[in-house]
Amino acid sequence: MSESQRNRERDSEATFGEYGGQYVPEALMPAVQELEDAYERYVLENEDGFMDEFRERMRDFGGRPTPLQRADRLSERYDREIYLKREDLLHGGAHKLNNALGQVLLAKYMGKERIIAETGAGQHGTATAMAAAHLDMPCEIYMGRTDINRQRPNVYRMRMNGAEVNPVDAGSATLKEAINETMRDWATTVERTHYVIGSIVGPHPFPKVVRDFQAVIGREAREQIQEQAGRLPDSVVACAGGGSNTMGAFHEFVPDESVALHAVEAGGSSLDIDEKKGLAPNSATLSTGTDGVLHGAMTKLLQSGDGQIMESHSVSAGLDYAGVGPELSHLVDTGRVTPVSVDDDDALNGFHRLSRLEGIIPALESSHALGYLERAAGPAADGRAAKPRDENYEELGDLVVVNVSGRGDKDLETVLEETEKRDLEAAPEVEVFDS
Amino acid sequence: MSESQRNRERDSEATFGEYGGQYVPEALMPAVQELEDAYERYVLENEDGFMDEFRERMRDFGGRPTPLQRADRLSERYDREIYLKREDLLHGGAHKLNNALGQVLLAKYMGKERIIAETGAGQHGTATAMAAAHLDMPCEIYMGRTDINRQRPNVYRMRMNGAEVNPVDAGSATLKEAINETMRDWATTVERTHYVIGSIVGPHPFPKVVRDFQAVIGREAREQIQEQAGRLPDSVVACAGGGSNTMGAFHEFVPDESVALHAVEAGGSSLDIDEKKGLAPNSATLSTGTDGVLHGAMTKLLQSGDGQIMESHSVSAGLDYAGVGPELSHLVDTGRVTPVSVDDDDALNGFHRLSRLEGIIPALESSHALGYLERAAGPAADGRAAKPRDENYEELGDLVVVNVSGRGDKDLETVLEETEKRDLEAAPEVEVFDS
Amino acid sequence: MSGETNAQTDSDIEAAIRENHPALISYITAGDPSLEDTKEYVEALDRGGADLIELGLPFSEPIAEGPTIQAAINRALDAGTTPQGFFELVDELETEAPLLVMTYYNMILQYGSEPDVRPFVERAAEAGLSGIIVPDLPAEEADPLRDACDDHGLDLVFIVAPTTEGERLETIMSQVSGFAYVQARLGTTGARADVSNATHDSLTRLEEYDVPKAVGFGVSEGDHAAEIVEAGADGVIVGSALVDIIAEHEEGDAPAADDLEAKARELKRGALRGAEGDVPEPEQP
Amino acid sequence: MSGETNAQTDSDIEAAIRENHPALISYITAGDPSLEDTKEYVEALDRGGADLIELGLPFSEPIAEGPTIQAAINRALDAGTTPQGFFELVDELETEAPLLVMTYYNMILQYGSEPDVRPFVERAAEAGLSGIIVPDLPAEEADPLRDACDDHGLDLVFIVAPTTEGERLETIMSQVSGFAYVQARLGTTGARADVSNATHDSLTRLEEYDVPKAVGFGVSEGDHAAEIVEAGADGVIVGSALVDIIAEHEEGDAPAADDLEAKARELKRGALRGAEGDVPEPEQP
Ligand SMILES: Cc1ncc(COP(=O)(O)O)c(C=O)c1O
Ligand SMILES: Cc1ncc(COP(=O)(O)O)c(C=O)c1O
Repeated sequence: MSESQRNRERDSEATFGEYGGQYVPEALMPAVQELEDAYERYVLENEDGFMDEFRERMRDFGGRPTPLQRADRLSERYDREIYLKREDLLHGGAHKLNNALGQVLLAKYMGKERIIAETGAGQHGTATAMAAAHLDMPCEIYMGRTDINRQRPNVYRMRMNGAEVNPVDAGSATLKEAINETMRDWATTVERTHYVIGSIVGPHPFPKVVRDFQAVIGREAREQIQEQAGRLPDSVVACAGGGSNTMGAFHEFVPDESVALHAVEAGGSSLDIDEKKGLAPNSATLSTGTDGVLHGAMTKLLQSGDGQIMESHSVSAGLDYAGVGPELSHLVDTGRVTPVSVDDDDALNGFHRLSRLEGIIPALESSHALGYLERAAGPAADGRAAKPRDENYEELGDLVVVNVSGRGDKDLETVLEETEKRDLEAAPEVEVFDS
Repeated sequence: MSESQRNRERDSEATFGEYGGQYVPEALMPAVQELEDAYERYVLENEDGFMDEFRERMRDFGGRPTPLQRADRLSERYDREIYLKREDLLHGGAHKLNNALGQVLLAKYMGKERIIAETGAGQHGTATAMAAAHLDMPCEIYMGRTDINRQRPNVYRMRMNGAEVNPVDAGSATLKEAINETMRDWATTVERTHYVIGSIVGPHPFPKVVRDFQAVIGREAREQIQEQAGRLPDSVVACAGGGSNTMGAFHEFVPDESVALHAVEAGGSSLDIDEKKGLAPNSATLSTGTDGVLHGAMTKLLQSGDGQIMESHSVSAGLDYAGVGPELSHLVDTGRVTPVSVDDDDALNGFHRLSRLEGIIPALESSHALGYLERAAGPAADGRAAKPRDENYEELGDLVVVNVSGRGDKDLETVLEETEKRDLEAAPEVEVFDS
Repeated sequence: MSGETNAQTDSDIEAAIRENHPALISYITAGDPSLEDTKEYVEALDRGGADLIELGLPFSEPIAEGPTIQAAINRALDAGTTPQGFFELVDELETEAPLLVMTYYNMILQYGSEPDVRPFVERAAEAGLSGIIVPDLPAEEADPLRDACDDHGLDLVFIVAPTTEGERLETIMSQVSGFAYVQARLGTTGARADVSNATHDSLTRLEEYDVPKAVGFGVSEGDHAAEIVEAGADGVIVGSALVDIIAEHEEGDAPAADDLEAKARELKRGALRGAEGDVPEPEQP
Repeated sequence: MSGETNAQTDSDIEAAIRENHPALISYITAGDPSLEDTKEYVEALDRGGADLIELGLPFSEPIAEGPTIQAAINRALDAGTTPQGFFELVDELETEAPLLVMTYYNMILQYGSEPDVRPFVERAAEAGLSGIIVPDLPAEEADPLRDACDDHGLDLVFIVAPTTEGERLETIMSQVSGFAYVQARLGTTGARADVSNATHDSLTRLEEYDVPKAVGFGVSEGDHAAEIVEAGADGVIVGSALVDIIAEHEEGDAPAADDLEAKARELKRGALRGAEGDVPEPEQP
């Protein structure tokens, strides 16, 4: 059996341990199986040079490789070598394009005629709209009316790229209703439409498809760190919402057992859960969730005892999701990935710290990974006595790669509002914000 | 005489033909001469490995090299090979960082303790603030109060990076007053402060310093096009405000006489000038300006017969300047660079076309270069009969490199407003904008 | 085609379909707008001639539903409907028509102290339910649930979509019990004004299988029911059209039950007309 | 040190300074708020004892000015002040004190049909101006203008800044005519409340050169004038303090001229006190 055959067999499994699977309406099963077939042929076997074209377009259109940058001042602050994987420099401003371009190209190879996607804050929607424009595919994005009103600039970007943005008015008119509406569209038009899922979630093979398109992050970082620091890192740190930037950063390092993998979840305002109201004031699924089935896969979830999905919360819209990729659930259960979390305040401090110390304004999602550095390795005498050091800090080691999954231009307003409400140690003086 | 010596002699000249020079207040002359000295030592001679450090930081922090991307659908539309130099992917979203990082690093090598800069729309200010944060230099940015109110997000970005933004209330409270105020600061603190000028303007050696930091654009593009297309291009097209992205793109090609160099200026609403009101409804300095002295250099200017500087206009804030780099004035006079212009409508169409056909939302500045493609090479039967083809279109040739100097996220609101006022052939339907 | 009685081991559900052929299968969401109302509504449907009654146990992420049923589910959740309450309602119900529960897989998994399908199935059997339909559980993932259903004598109904063909159709039809839920068209649940070609195609594809076939997704009027039955279905499934009636009435509003009963009667009459070949000319779109 | 008459070829300006030592040199912007007002103001300054009068010809980008004079320039431009109007005003003026024009290089270049400094210089000479000061023209770029000035017998005044040292100081001092404009401190023009150390240092550095030295940038009161003259200056240059007075009055307001005259008197008296060593203790910052 050739290596590629072996990989293919392993990769064509629908589950990661007990997680994953294909819990979808019957009408979608053929589409999901068609995607499995396409995944195996084009992604795993590079049929018709699919992966070559993908890589070339990610280079010329997307801007790959992205740099791995030694962060001089963070390294000094944390008294260890900190390297930043700069996905914020990717076209569109986040790692999302790796996946969106891959899937739209795959849809094209599959002969699909139309692209749909859901979006919450708009990051995945803008990436998909860009990819669809680039590859000349009609594209419709479902987005809750509430989110549309909160995220105007991203709506405009999608429209500028020629995508239709379909407002969803049902319920709270946010991400969850947008997902339902996209599912409905897909269930209706499945024969000619590809649904571009935005993270390593959904039914098999989506979690693998998305992971493989995102794995370039870790593949590059692994080469770059060896070139720049002369060895493998002691740890890789990435934020985790659905988990696509996370597995993208981790995948290549999974076999390197000496490398600790820290998935930083959104601790929101608290890790406690209000069962009565069905509210989780966090999105720390890996840290606090229980097993269940959501959006096509068995995975860890924020859910009530009855099985109702909770409303999650995070200051960062892109992490605000009650589920998580099944592969991460599995890697956490097997101990390969360490789930940690930082709260909204820590994330905001992480945002300000990188902006001021390194001249990089990170996405609020990525700011969680940066906030975790402080929690795990920050100077002790920093007035932070109230919060204990993260217990996993020793695993960080002397050489750390942090994935900066996106840039924070989209988050400026949120950060201003949230910063004014708080007394943050790393924020510029508040007077700074009114002029 | 060694090559580096010869270069050094040529580069240490203060003029380009009759243009350039050092028309500055006496108090600044020593600083300008100190910069000359530093330019020669660090930039031209790579003393203390300055250029090595600059290049390394531009790679790891800035994201260089940026791709040269074949634009499939533009190539089809214009029936020739169109390649895009993707400066929009640079950290911060525009070519501006090349210069800002170079100058802040130079200031550091010179032992300066403080960075100041002026900004209009905020692009140069944000780039300078990022560079200063990255290199741990205190930074103050002068910005007209009117511009501050128009460009909030850029103000926030600068502040997030730890820069102070000093509002200027004098006069119309825009770029021109900000320049005056920055000059005043510099004239007061010149011994410990470096003034980071944002384009290839100002007294010698600024035009050369900025050009040399920007020249990486053309150096990369020249290599990339030969690798990808197997030969030198027939033309290089770049927008021109002050002209830093322009000379950045052109410099390396200047000795290649077969390569036409087209500088696309902002034609605004008209090329006609209102002498009475002192208004130029355009910023087409190279095309319509006359020789004079502004902001330290002899160059082409938009000025009244008396010598008063006109108020210029462009839909794109970054091109809205009444002067232009002296080197471009010289290269236009000698015939090496062809000045052309497109109007606000053409630029907006260029913006929409790239967004929809290629999935890249360009800066409004860069959109002028893209609008020029249409004017020079667009399909004839496009309802554009009213506007004649640009007369220089034949020079474009079969293989064209267009510099996409920045991304358009910053311009979304302007584009929406301006698009709604007009009937643009390339814009998405107007209903698209209200939801 | 089908419709002949199958002597062997007919389940309650199969028996109800075969005996009342062509059967009317009705769906409403439990707890919409309250469990007390649901009790009344179920009884009204029973009176109106529904031969099988599906009760939806609401789940917060109903990805297979159209807007009508999604809204019903939200009303039920807002009213505090829980699996416990649901089963207590079923405990109380005494209907002619056998009852099925329709819910999403996670609701089944989470019943009991850890993720496991058995506690739910046990409790369903105990409450007297005859079958289970799970819109997000394709045959490929159904082994644990089918085993548990078999052990407790419950039918596990599978959906056959217009896209279900070839090997997968075989597999599903070999696993289905009770009846095959024939999805009338691509898309989600929701009342529509016509009967799609996909329905005819699906029924043709299913001709050879000796399992009752009931057609759902979009059936809203007696005339649809007639047409579908004429095309070969053993039953029609009506949900959104009934939920629409509930949504139009205030909570506790007596006429809702009457209207439901009347609607069931209309639909049943339509189905019967279909069986007799008395079908109006379908409107062409 | 200086102040002894130099017999050779004293220009009007040099003569005015040496003869009226210590000299008061006043600046106002022509056309602020109108050319008619400027005429009155100039005459008032002349009466008040100004020994030299600089008239600003407004330019739209006055990079070397502080906010006060920048505002005056904007007022003058808004009033429609042109080089033509400016020269016509000068044609009319008959003052004791010689007049200089202070303007930016581009204004000089553009006068006439193409960029050339000569037409401006010719016209300035014809109007009776005695000298030119160009704040954005360092000695390195001044050859064409100096040649033209020499040809027409006009002085070209250079500024010596606190940062001007070594070779450059030599060059400037060898080219300067009329007087050396000693910039009292780093920064731009503008009235300030103290006299800087830089003034003392600059005057010390210039001791060896036999050219009149006048100190400007920030001089606003008689006491400053006294202190500066005591430190060795041959004259004081006052601009913003006078422009402030103009700005405080409405257009055509008679008291403005009176206030200017009074201010000139105060300053001149201060300068004279300085020459006699009668200087108040400077406040330490
Ligand atoms: C910049 C960025 N990082 C991270 C995320 C979280 O997604 P994931 O966990 O799939 O990487 C998002 C989602 O929008 C994002 O925009
Ligand atoms: C993206 C972009 N392109 C071009 C320009 C124009 O400047 P220059 O002509 O110096 O390249 C600007 C100025 O802000 C800019 O932001």
